[in-house]
Amino acid sequence: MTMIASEPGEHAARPPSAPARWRGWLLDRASLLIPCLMLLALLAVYGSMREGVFTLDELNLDTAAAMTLMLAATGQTIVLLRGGIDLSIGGMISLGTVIAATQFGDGGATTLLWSVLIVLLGAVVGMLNGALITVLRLQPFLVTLATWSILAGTALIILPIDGGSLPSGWMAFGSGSWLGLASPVWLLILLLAFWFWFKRTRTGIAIKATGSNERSAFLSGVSPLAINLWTYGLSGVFAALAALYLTTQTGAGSPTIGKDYILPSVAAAVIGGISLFGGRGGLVGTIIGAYILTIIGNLVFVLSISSYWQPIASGVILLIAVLASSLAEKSSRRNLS
Amino acid sequence: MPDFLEALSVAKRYGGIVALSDATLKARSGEVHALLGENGAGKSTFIQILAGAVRADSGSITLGGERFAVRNPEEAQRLGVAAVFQELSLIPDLTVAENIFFRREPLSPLRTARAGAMREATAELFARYRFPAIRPDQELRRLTLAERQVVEIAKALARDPRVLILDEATSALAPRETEWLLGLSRDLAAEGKLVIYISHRLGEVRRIADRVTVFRNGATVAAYDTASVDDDTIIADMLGRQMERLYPERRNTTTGRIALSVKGLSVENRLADLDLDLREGEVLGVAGLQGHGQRELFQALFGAARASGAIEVWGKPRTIRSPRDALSGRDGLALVPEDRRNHGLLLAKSVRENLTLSVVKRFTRFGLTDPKREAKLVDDMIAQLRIKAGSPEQAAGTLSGGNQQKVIFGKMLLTDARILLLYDPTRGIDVGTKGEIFTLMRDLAARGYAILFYSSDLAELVHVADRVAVLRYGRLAAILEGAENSEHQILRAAMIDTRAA
Amino acid sequence: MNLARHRSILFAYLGLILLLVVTGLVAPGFLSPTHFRSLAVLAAFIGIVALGQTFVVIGGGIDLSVPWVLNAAAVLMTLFAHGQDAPLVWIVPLLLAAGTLVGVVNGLGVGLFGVPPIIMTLAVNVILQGGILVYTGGAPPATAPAAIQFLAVGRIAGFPVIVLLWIVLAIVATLLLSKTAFGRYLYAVGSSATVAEFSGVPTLRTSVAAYALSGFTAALAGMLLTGYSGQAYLGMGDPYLFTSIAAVAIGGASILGGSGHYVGTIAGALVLTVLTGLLPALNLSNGALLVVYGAVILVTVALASEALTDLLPRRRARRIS
Amino acid sequence: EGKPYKIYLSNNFVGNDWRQQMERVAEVSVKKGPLAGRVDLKIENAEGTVQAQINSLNNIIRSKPDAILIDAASAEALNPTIKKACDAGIVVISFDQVVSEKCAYALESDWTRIPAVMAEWMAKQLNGKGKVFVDRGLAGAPISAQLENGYLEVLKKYPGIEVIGTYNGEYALGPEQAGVASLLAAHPEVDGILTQGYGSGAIKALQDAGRKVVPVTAFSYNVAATTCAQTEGAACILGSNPAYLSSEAIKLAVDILDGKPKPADRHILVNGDFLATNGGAWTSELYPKAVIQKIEIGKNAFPDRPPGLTLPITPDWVEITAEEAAG
Ligand SMILES: Nc1ncnc2c1ncn2[C@@H]1O[C@H](COP(=O)(O)OP(=O)(O)OP(=O)(O)O)[C@@H](O)[C@H]1O
Ligand SMILES: Nc1ncnc2c1ncn2[C@@H]1O[C@H](COP(=O)(O)OP(=O)(O)OP(=O)(O)O)[C@@H](O)[C@H]1O
Ligand SMILES: O[C@@H]1[C@@H](O)[C@H](O)OC[C@H]1O
Ligand SMILES: [Mg+2]
Ligand SMILES: [Mg+2]
Repeated sequence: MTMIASEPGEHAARPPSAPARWRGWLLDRASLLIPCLMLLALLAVYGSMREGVFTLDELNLDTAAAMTLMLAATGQTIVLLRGGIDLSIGGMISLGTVIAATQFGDGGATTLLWSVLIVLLGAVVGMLNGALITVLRLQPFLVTLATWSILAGTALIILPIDGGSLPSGWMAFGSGSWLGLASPVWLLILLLAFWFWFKRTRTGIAIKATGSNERSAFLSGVSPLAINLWTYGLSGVFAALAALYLTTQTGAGSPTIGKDYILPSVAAAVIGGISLFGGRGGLVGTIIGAYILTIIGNLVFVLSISSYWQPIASGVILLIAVLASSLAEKSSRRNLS
Repeated sequence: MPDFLEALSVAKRYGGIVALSDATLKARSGEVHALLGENGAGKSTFIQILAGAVRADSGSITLGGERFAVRNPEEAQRLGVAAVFQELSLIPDLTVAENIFFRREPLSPLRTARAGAMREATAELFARYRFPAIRPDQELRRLTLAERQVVEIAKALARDPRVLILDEATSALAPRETEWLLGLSRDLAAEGKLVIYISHRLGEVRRIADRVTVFRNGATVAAYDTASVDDDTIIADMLGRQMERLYPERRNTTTGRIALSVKGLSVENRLADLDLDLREGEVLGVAGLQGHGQRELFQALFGAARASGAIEVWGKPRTIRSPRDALSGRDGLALVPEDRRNHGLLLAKSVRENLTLSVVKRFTRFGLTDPKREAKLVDDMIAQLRIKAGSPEQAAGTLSGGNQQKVIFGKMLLTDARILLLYDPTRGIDVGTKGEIFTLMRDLAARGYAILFYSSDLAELVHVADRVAVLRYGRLAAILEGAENSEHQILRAAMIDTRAA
Repeated sequence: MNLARHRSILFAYLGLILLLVVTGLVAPGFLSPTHFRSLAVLAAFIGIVALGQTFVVIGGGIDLSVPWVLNAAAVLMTLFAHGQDAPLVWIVPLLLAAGTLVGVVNGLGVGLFGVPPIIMTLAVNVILQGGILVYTGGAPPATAPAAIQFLAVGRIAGFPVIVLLWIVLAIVATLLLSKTAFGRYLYAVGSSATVAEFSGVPTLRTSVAAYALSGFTAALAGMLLTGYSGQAYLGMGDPYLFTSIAAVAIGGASILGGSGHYVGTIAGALVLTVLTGLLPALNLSNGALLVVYGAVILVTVALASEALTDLLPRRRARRIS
Repeated sequence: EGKPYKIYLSNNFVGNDWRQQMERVAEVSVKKGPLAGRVDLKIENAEGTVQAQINSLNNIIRSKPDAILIDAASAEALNPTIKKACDAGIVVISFDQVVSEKCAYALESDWTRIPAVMAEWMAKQLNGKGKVFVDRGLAGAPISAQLENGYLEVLKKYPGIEVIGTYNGEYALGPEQAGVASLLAAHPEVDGILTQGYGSGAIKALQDAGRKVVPVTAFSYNVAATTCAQTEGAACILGSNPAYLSSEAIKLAVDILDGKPKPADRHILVNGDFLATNGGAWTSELYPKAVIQKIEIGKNAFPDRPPGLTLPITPDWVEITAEEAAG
């Protein structure tokens, strides 16, 4: 056996040089920085083609356009961080709009009451997903596929086609503004505030940790059931909030509208740097991803592309944007293997 | 003194596999208690039960006289049992400090984790126990295995446990860090804590353990005061047979032919301008303090890290850009990687699939795999390395740590490559098998293989390698041969810049 | 294939049998040979699309470009063939190759450039959709040639041709997965690309091959589907996106890769077909249909859950400290 | 008359034959005839979702066009956005899939008349007695519900007619064929099928199951007309939802922008002719004014034209050829 006097505190390896540390810092954040650069590049092109892109108005409009997706994607982000996926938000969003449009009536009190109930329903439904996934050890994909169908069906039972109505005060909130900022922008600020708080809470850390390495998280004392209840419960809550916001934009209950947000919510998160294998990324990336998806639509509009070419253009822009980030991400990994 | 921890007749089965049948362990506070046994004896299973990660089927456990029946790791931690798991319990995407305080983060009034406080507390903890320096704000995924091992220890200590369990905590550590941990364990015992220490390095055990308990096949077969028993007895208890010798006789089988020649090899700022020749029939040891370029050397040669410089293999220049380039046929290079869980094994796949993953073509006829031929390869390798698995279909991730390592070793042996890059190949392997692996290495060398061999245990280099290349700051500090090849000289070369001297 | 190691597959079939029993009780006519035959034909289309999807999912990816690869092949085939059989000799191989090529592009995007599979294949799907609209100017295509119609709805000795074709493909897929180096590599890549890379597995080639296969089967299914409907129409691929993935998942594969088998996917395709075939017989509202659909899927997969079977014997064994 | 009017057509979905023909027809009708040179038409396709169409409409509104024509993703959910357009002084006309917002015109086929006439025809074919399948269209789509209810409403008046099965045809061939095939397995004794789609899928399912062809209602796609004309023993009636609704919408927009008298009712119904195998020999009692043409190859069924072509092809104020409509 070997004998050496230990020399505590002295590390064997050379300390990394300053540029190397910088690079490490950048690489750690590459998955967020790159979508940011992508968004800036898109904005630069877009801004050169349309007047007033760099004004508050543009921010207000784009945020309003992206907010439902942002809310839906917030829940999805939390689930993806955990290493899962939630398809049921599609059903929950539909159901939420339908309940709102049939129950709100005209009174402020009933509106408030039912809003709270819808959010609670989202939580309960999400927690049910979480419980099924944990207790029966089922794949999130399958469980939420099934609950998506059940929720969407319930929405169709309540309201077979788009309809119902929302109080005018409720609608006014959706299109209102304060201090020059539209209410969706304020919502976004709240959302980010929530995120910066939540990701630092023990639960937030545990969700990310569980996605990063489930076994380690368990060995460290994380309860799999508790974590899944939180994760999917929050996803349900955000789906419900997305539904509520959506009604301020549509003024109606829409029993089939939710499915339109399932894939985009995942796409926004993935563009924003979240890995489907869990543990990496955050809401800021997702928000940027949602803006990117929205701006691509605006860009295709101002490019005045003939109608059949429009899907091609948005597909190509999306690929170019993501390709850049993927290549950078890949080379960063390669250097550190 | 009454026993603080008393575990009686603990049993645990996984389906048809009996991990523990009758495990008994009694230990006092203030002692370092070693738990020994060959690979798959049930040591890790036993401590996972203590740590609440696994539930026993039967048996009784008391701690401090109270019934100890924990249902999850959290309860165990609350009762003062903290474990350094063999598989590690760290989160790759959290920083070092976040890992150490995971689930016990200091909270602000808003109930958020206080990052600053965690960093400070980490620094304090590191200082108090004289930890090797690791930056608390680094993401864990950026750390080497040895560094992770150290963080795992810090995490356990941060809970200020009454019982600290170290499951092969030194297996990935270099000599200096190992020393530190041995000292630390003694200090903790002196503070009145119970340290349960699992290791396959008997030397370590002898130096720090007050008592030892030996498991074999899931049952306790012996318990001793360390002072009153010799190594041979312990080994015989572990293996159920006498062992002849650990290190094989060393015959020089080196030929004049150069198998692998490296010129000006550089990897980022980790490896600088390295020249090295590995000959046919030779076992060339690689040594150096933790982080001085050993792993980069192995990874670069295997095409797993970007490197510059020239490589010649069996006299021909080669560019190795990927492991696939490296593994090409008889002229190839095969690697036993450092990180077995992330680089070596498909944990969810069977022992069979893992063993043969690199050599599927060997039992493919007319495009179809031949299960009989495959079974033959697999069975032979399982027998040769004494891999303890319920069946070849057992998932590799459910093997004991040492047996996982054996599967990786076997997987490499099955390839045709005659240049073997062995990065700590005996990590976690029991003494009995270790001896067999050393014998095997020398036999392979005699058959014309060329072996590059890194070990975290210097004694292995001294006893098995023909020459030892010592790295310091990513450069070749010395090549030691013959009488020069001693632990003392290796350390000297590793720590003192010979060129400057 | 070792069934003991693929419990989830076994249970997918148990779920299928259960569903058939329920079907028999609810709508006795549904257990008639004619109905089985028409179900088998419908399942064959899902099964063929899901074949490639199975490979992609096992390899740790996902293929969302299936709908428009399918649709493009269908539209272009009818467009080129003008209802004639003769040109099929070059059209069919050409379009199969084109579908495969789309898969190769997907695979390279994912494997070489590291684009997340969801985004890569989603974008390719959108681009293909636009491409077909631009190319055809939206011209609605012509009818399917007779030979294709024979493949899709014809019978040999009372046995649907397409089901025979499906059986052949299933055998090939099973062999590929269970008995070839490619199959081994695919599971390895799906389990851990890093470990596969370290083991000398040709990871890029393997995942490209999986996507290529998916492009191939989607194109094949597209052409066959025109035979079923008698013509190609835009949007004909849309229903195959979620059904192909769901069939794979119900068949026991983890959506994160590394596990599963085509044998399971077959059960998944049958479960979905029997279920969609059965539901109209219940005379429920659209909403109630979806509720039942979801509930049945949940129950089917729950029955297959290891947790459920684990719970029973373990209880007895546990008498601890 | 100086600058051409800037008109946007916002289409929520391009993925079927009908919508494509609709877009082509729109483009043709501003290139020739009375509107030639008068309209700068831009078509914006939204990817099939309400959200995408809202975003697209917002972009359109920002570019201050004279009029917006909308084939809508939802009858309700676009209303607030449309209101915004109206408030900005833009003429808004929804067509085909129309919206309920009062400030916009709604130009569509008469979805009350169509199913009523077709169901009446079916009842007559069955002599008031028999078992039928009913297509429910697409879950959540307003027209589906209108058609389904329209069918059932009339069938109720015939106690001898029993609806023994419903399926979702989803306006696509595959689902129609699969749906009918499934139902046939359980109910081989069916006497008539009321589809909302192509009809040819239902006929194919009958043939595949070895059943005799029963009377079928469907919509006037070329494939439906030719199949009915060419299939031995087929009896069909085809309702029409003309793809040139887009042209009509453009014309209406131009008229309004020109300052011509506005329509009294914001809701404008377009009455297309029916096609029936026994056209000319049968008249509706419920809607005596409904024109029912006989299906005849070469006249209103074109085997050499694309199957997805919607009939009739052209409005009366501009000549659009089958060539142009088929692209
Ligand atoms: N950015 C990176 N740079 C270098 N190596 C990396 C990087 N990310 C991951 N790795 C390496 O890839 C392997 C897999 O990493 P990962 O963090 O996904 O594992 P894990 O999360 O512990 O495992 P699991 O996927 O089971 O949760 C590890 O060996 C890790 O060191
Ligand atoms: N989850 C599991 N499923 C099946 N078998 C298991 C599982 N976990 C452990 N085993 C088996 O239990 C036995 C004991 O394993 P354990 O890890 O406790 O051994 P060990 O003494 O720690 O060995 P080593 O020295 O190699 O680490 C082994 O045969 C192992 O294969
Ligand atoms: O808009 C509808 C179109 O999408 C459908 O397919 O055919 C009828 C039209 O009303
Ligand atoms: Mg991970
Ligand atoms: Mg162990």
